[in-house]
Amino acid sequence: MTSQTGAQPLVAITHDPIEIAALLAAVSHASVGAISTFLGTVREVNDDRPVTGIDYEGYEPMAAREMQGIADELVTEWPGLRIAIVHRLGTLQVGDVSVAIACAHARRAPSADAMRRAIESLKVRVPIWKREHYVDGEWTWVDPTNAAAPMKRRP
Amino acid sequence: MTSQTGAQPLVAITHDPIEIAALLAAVSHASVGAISTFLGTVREVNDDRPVTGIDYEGYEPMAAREMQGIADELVTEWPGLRIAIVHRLGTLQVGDVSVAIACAHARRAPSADAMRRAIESLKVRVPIWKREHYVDGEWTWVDPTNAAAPMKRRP
Amino acid sequence: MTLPVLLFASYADAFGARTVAVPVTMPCTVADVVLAMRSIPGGEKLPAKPLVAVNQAYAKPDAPVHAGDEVALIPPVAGG
Amino acid sequence: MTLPVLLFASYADAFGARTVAVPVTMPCTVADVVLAMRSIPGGEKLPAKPLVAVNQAYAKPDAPVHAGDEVALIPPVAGG
Repeated sequence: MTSQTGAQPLVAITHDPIEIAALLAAVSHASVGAISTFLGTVREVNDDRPVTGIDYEGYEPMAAREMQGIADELVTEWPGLRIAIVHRLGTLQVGDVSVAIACAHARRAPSADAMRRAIESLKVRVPIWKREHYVDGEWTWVDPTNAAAPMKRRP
Repeated sequence: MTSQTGAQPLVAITHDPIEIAALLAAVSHASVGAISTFLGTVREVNDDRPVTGIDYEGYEPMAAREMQGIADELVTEWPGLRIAIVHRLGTLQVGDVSVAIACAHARRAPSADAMRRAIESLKVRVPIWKREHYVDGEWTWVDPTNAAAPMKRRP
Repeated sequence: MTLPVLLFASYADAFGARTVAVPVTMPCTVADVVLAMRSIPGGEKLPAKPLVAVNQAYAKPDAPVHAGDEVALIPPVAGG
Repeated sequence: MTLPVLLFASYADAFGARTVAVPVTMPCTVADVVLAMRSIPGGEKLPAKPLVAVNQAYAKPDAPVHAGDEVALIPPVAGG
């Protein structure tokens, strides 16, 4: 479906730091005029609470399948699109990159639109969860469907 | 106006290869949750003509001012935005990066929207020109306002 | 028979396990599996309509479940 | 007096120079400068309404031009 020429398509779950250069290399090609990328990073504050780190957990084989599904759907919508998606799992610190997406196309509009669609789709369908740790020692499994009243526990 | 904390804002014209890592470093910060980037690259074909390379020329001081103006306007629209814009001039080969933009924000929507606006604004107001060289030896100053009938000359 | 169901994140915390053995009568549906899980300690913490995956793909409540299927309960996702 | 006007890209090719000395009478406007350039060899290749920058900022046709201003003709831009 994706049939990218040149470098292999890169859709993966990793437990190691994400190498942006590897994503760019995977989508680069002489036919490409625009590469839009998205990086998700761990920030120091969420919902006004200082965050010390995040544990990312995934249903790994299904997460990889859903990510590949997103990639295939976007390539079907924008022929010629070259896409890479890598999500990191494990314990991340503030500033670490949790997810990286690169979308390359001959023209900038498909490149940017596909990048945006990829991250939005990833956030609603890829089975990955994050537990935020706060400076006061509490932690929470983040529930985007219930942001006003997150499940909060003490360890 | 931009008042980015941490690394210095990075808005520049360069004649050297663009280092993506430098842009990411310039916009990274503990407050950042999303970094959207755009890379423009020289592609092998434009308007169905095989391209061998592009000469980029700029009115350098005004180009730098316009780029800074774009950055300032976007930071005004999205407070907390951290932005880097670097455009390369000189002779570029197929695959080379001509322009790189990085937009970092606490949240992904402002990050992605600002990135898109930055490249669209750059393309309409920053005084930079490109001369495409074709395999048949002809070359053209690209005129996006007159795409159907570009000025074509023999050297 | 008992069907092993995979648990993650807040659901694994609720049941105190990464996998729970759910008593079901075959043939059954996704909804039957969820209903049976409500009688297991921790099941009272499940939401009204938890997402379920069968063989690593999202499955609707009326989807069939067969012996040998890989069944997982999917908490609200929060990747990215 | 003569006003030096900066040229770039296709306009530099049209005039065969990176700068052209344009005869003008002060005080004058951007439109006056453009009009004077049409009488210089190469000026016939200018479009009907070329963009002009004064002191590195876009300027409208009725904007004033003073001695010592940095004036440039801006061909259709094609960055990115």
